[in-house]
Amino acid sequence: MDKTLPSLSEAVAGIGDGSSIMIGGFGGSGAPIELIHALIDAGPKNLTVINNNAGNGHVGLAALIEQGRVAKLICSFPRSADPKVFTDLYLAGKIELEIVPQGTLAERIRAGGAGIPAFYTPSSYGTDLAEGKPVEEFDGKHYVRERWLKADFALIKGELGDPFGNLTYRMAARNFNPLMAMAAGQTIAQVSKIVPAGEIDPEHVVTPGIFVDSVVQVADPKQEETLNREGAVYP
Amino acid sequence: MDKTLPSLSEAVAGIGDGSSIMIGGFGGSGAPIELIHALIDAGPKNLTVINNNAGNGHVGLAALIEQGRVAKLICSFPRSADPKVFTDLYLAGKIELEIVPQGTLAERIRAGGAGIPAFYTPSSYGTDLAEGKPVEEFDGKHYVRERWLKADFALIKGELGDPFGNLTYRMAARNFNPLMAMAAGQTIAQVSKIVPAGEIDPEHVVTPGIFVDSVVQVADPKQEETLNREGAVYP
Amino acid sequence: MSDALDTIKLSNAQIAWRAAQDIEDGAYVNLGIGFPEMIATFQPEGREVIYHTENGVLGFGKAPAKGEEDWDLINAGKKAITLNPGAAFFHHADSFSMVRGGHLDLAVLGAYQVAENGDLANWSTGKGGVPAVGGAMDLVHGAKRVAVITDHVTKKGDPKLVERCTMPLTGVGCVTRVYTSLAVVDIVDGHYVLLEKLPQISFDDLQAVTGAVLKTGETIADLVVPEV
Amino acid sequence: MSDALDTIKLSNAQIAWRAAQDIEDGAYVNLGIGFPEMIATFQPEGREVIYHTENGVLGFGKAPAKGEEDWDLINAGKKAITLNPGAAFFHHADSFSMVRGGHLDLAVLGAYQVAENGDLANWSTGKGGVPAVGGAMDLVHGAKRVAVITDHVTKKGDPKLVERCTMPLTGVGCVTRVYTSLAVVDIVDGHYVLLEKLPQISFDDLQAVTGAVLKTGETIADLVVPEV
Repeated sequence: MDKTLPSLSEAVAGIGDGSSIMIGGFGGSGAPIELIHALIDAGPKNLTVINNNAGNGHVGLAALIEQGRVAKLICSFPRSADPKVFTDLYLAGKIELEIVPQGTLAERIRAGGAGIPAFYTPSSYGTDLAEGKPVEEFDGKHYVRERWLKADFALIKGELGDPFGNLTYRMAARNFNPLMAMAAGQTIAQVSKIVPAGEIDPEHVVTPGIFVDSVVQVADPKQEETLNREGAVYP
Repeated sequence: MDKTLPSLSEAVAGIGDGSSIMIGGFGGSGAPIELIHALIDAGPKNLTVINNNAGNGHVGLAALIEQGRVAKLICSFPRSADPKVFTDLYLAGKIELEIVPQGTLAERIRAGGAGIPAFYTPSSYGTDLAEGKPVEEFDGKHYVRERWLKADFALIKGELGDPFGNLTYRMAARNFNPLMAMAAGQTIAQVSKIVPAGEIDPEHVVTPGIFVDSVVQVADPKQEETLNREGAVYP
Repeated sequence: MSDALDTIKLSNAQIAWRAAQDIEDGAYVNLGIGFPEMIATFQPEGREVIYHTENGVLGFGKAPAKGEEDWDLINAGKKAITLNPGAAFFHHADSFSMVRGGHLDLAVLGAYQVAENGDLANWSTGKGGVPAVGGAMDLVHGAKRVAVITDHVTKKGDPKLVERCTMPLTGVGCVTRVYTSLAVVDIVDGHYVLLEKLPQISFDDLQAVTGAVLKTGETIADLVVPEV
Repeated sequence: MSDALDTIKLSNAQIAWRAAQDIEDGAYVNLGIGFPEMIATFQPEGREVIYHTENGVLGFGKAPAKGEEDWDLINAGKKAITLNPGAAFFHHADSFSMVRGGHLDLAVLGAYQVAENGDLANWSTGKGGVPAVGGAMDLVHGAKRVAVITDHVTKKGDPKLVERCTMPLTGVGCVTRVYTSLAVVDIVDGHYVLLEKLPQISFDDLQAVTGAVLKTGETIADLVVPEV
C-alpha cells in the first residue's frame, strides 16, 4: 500500500470543473496553502468550497476566490481582518454564500463521513439560519434538523503521514481537517513529513488511513498568516 | 485542579440506587473491573447498565449482574462464551434487556455527549429492532431515527490519567470508553498510572479532562479474560 | 442623560473585571471573540479556570510574547495563544461536542441586544453586508450558563436590554446573566432581575435607560469595580 | 439429494478460500465473527488487505502465538490479534463511522437466510433465547460491497437462498454476492444470477436446492477450489 504521491500537481490532477471541495483549516491554521496553490495552477473552476472562513489576503483560499474559481462558498465566518477578495465578489453578487453555524458545519461534515444523513441540533433554532429547516421537540426543547455535508474532494493539511494514509496534525491546525478527511470522495493530504508505515504509533494516529486517498509531502509548509504579513500574492 | 481520588471506594461512593451507569469495555478489553468490583462493594441496586455486552464468568459486569444489582441492561451483544449469569436471569424474566445495534449504541452515546438529541441511521431499517421508531427517507434511502443515550455515571478504564482528567487508552481497550466519558453526568476513570499535568502530550490526549470528573489509579488492573481463565469469582 | 451616563459608566475592562469575579475555581469557560476575551486578564488570583476555544484547544494560557507566535496555536479569534499544563488538542466536532453537550460551565458573549426572555442578538445587525455567524449560535446552547457583557446602551443611547430583540436572533431564551456598564442583571422566568447597579445611578434612571422592566429582589447591591 | 450434496460440497475453509480470491489488493475489509474470519487465512500472496474490526482497530494481522496474547488487543470476536505496520486505534464511534460512512470496500458475513432481493437474516432465529445483534446491522449498511458466505442449504437440507427471508431480518436489500458450498451467486435487481457452480452438480440440481429462481448470464463458470 502506497498512497504517497511525488508532487502537488499530481495530487490535485483529478479535480475537475464543478467539483465540491472541502478545504481544511481555521483561518490560516491547518490550511493546506500549497495544495490550494496547486489547485489554482491546475485550473478547475465553478467550484463549491467548504471551509470555515473565506480566506485572507491574496494567498490560499482567498487567491482561489480571487481567481474566480469559486462559485459557492459554504462557511461559518467569511469576515476577518482582510477578506476583501470575498467581500467584493459577494457584494457584487458574483459568489454564492451558505452561512452555517460553526458547530453545525463541523457536525454536518462529521455526519457526512459517518453515514448519518441528518441530525438534530439546538444551534440556530429560532433564528434566520433555521428558516425552512424542520424543527422537532425532544424532551421539551426545540431542535433544528440538519443534513450531512459531503464533497467530491477534501484538501487537508497534516503533520506526519505514512504510506497507508495515517495522519497526525500539529496543535490547533487539527481543527476541521480530520472531519473533512472522512467526508470526501477523495481525500488529498499534504504533510510536513512522510514517514514509513509503523512509525506513527497506532495510539497517536488521528486520521486512520482508510479516510485518506493520497499523501504528498510539503516539507516546509507556509502559514497563511506569515504570507499575509509579508504581503504575498498568488500566483 | 485535582480530579484524582485516593481510593476506588471514594470514586464510586456517589452512585445510588436506581442510577444509570455506562460501563466501558468491549468484552473484557477496556472493562474497568476494579471500579465495578468497588461498585459491588458499595451496594447500590436497581441499576440500569449500558455496556456492549453482558459480562462473562463471575467477575466484573457478570458479577454485578449476579449480585442482582442490575434491573436493566442496554447492550448490543449479551451472548458470548460464558454469559450464563445474564442468560439465566434473562430467561427467568428477572432482568430487562434493550438490544441496540453496536454502531447505533456507539453513536447514541456519542450523541448524548455531543448534545445531539436524535439522528438518523441506516442500521436496523426494516428489522424488528426498528419497530416503533420513526423512519425517514433521505436521497431515496430509508433511515431510522435514534435518540441520544446518556447516563448518570460512567465507569471507564484508561491507561494514563492526569489531575485535569486527561486520559489515554491502551490499544483496543479504547472502544466505548471515550464515548461514555462524554455522555455521563459524572465520569469516573480508573487508570493504570496517574501522571503530573503536562506529562500527557496535548496531541496524544484521547479524552480531554472536561469529560472526566474523577480519576483513580489502579496500577495493575486485572483483565476479565485472565480472571475468567483462572476461574475467579467476585466477591 | 446619555452624557451623564458616560461619565459614570464602567469601561469595557471594568465590565470584564466584574464578569471575571463570578467565574468559580475549576470552571470550564469559553470567552467569545473580542471584548469577552478580556475577561481572562482579570481572573482572580488562586482560581484555576480552564479556557476552551472552538478551534480545538482546552487549557490555553496567555498570549505569547511578540515574535514568539506559532500560527498553528491560535484561538477562535485567530490570535496566538500559549498552552497551560494539562492542555489538550481535538478536532472541531469534538470541540463543539463540548459546547453543545453541556460540558462548559460558562460561555460569555458580547451582544447587540438581549431580551428579557433571554433571547440574544449578537451576530448580525440585519443591515446587509457579509453575514458571518461563527460559533455564536452553538455557544449559546449547551454551556451551563450563558452570560453577556455589554454596554448598557448603544452609542446612540438606545437600550440594549430590551423586551424583545428587533435584530436577528443568535439564540432563543439562552442568556441567564448580563454584565453591563451600569449593572448586573439576571434573567429569571422571562424577566430582568436587577442584582447590582452602580451606586452613582438611581434605580429610576437605570430603569429609564433599560428597555424592559427591571424587577428587584430583596436587595440591590452596589456594583463596585476598581480602576483597571 | 442432500446426502449426495454432502459428498461434493465445499468445506467452510474452501468457501472462505473462494471468497478470499475476490478481495482486491489494497481493500479495506471487515470479516464477520466466526466463519468469515477464516477468509483472512486464504489471502492470496502479493495482495495487501487492510482488516477492520468494529472494536477499534484497522490493520490487524494474524493471531499471536499461544501464550503471547494481550487481551487489550482483540478483534470483534474477542480473539487475540496482532498489528501490522500502519495500524491505528480509534474509538467505537469512529469505527462505525468507517462502517456506516461507506469507507469499507467489503464486509463478509455469515447467514441464516439470504433473499433474492438482497435481504439478509443472520442475527436471530426468531425462536427465543437471548437476542444479540452486535455489529451485524451496521455492517450490512455502508460497506461498498456486502458478501455472504454460507452453506447452500441448512443441515436439514432446506434452502438458505430464498425468495423472501422468513427469519428476522438483519438488513434490507444489502447483500450483493453470496459464496455458498455449491456456487457463487450475485444479487442483481432483485434476482439471483448464478456466476459459478461446482462442476459436479447440474444446473437443475442446483436450482432444486435453491429457494428462488437462479438466473444465468452468458456463461456459468466452474467453481474450482483446491483442497485447503
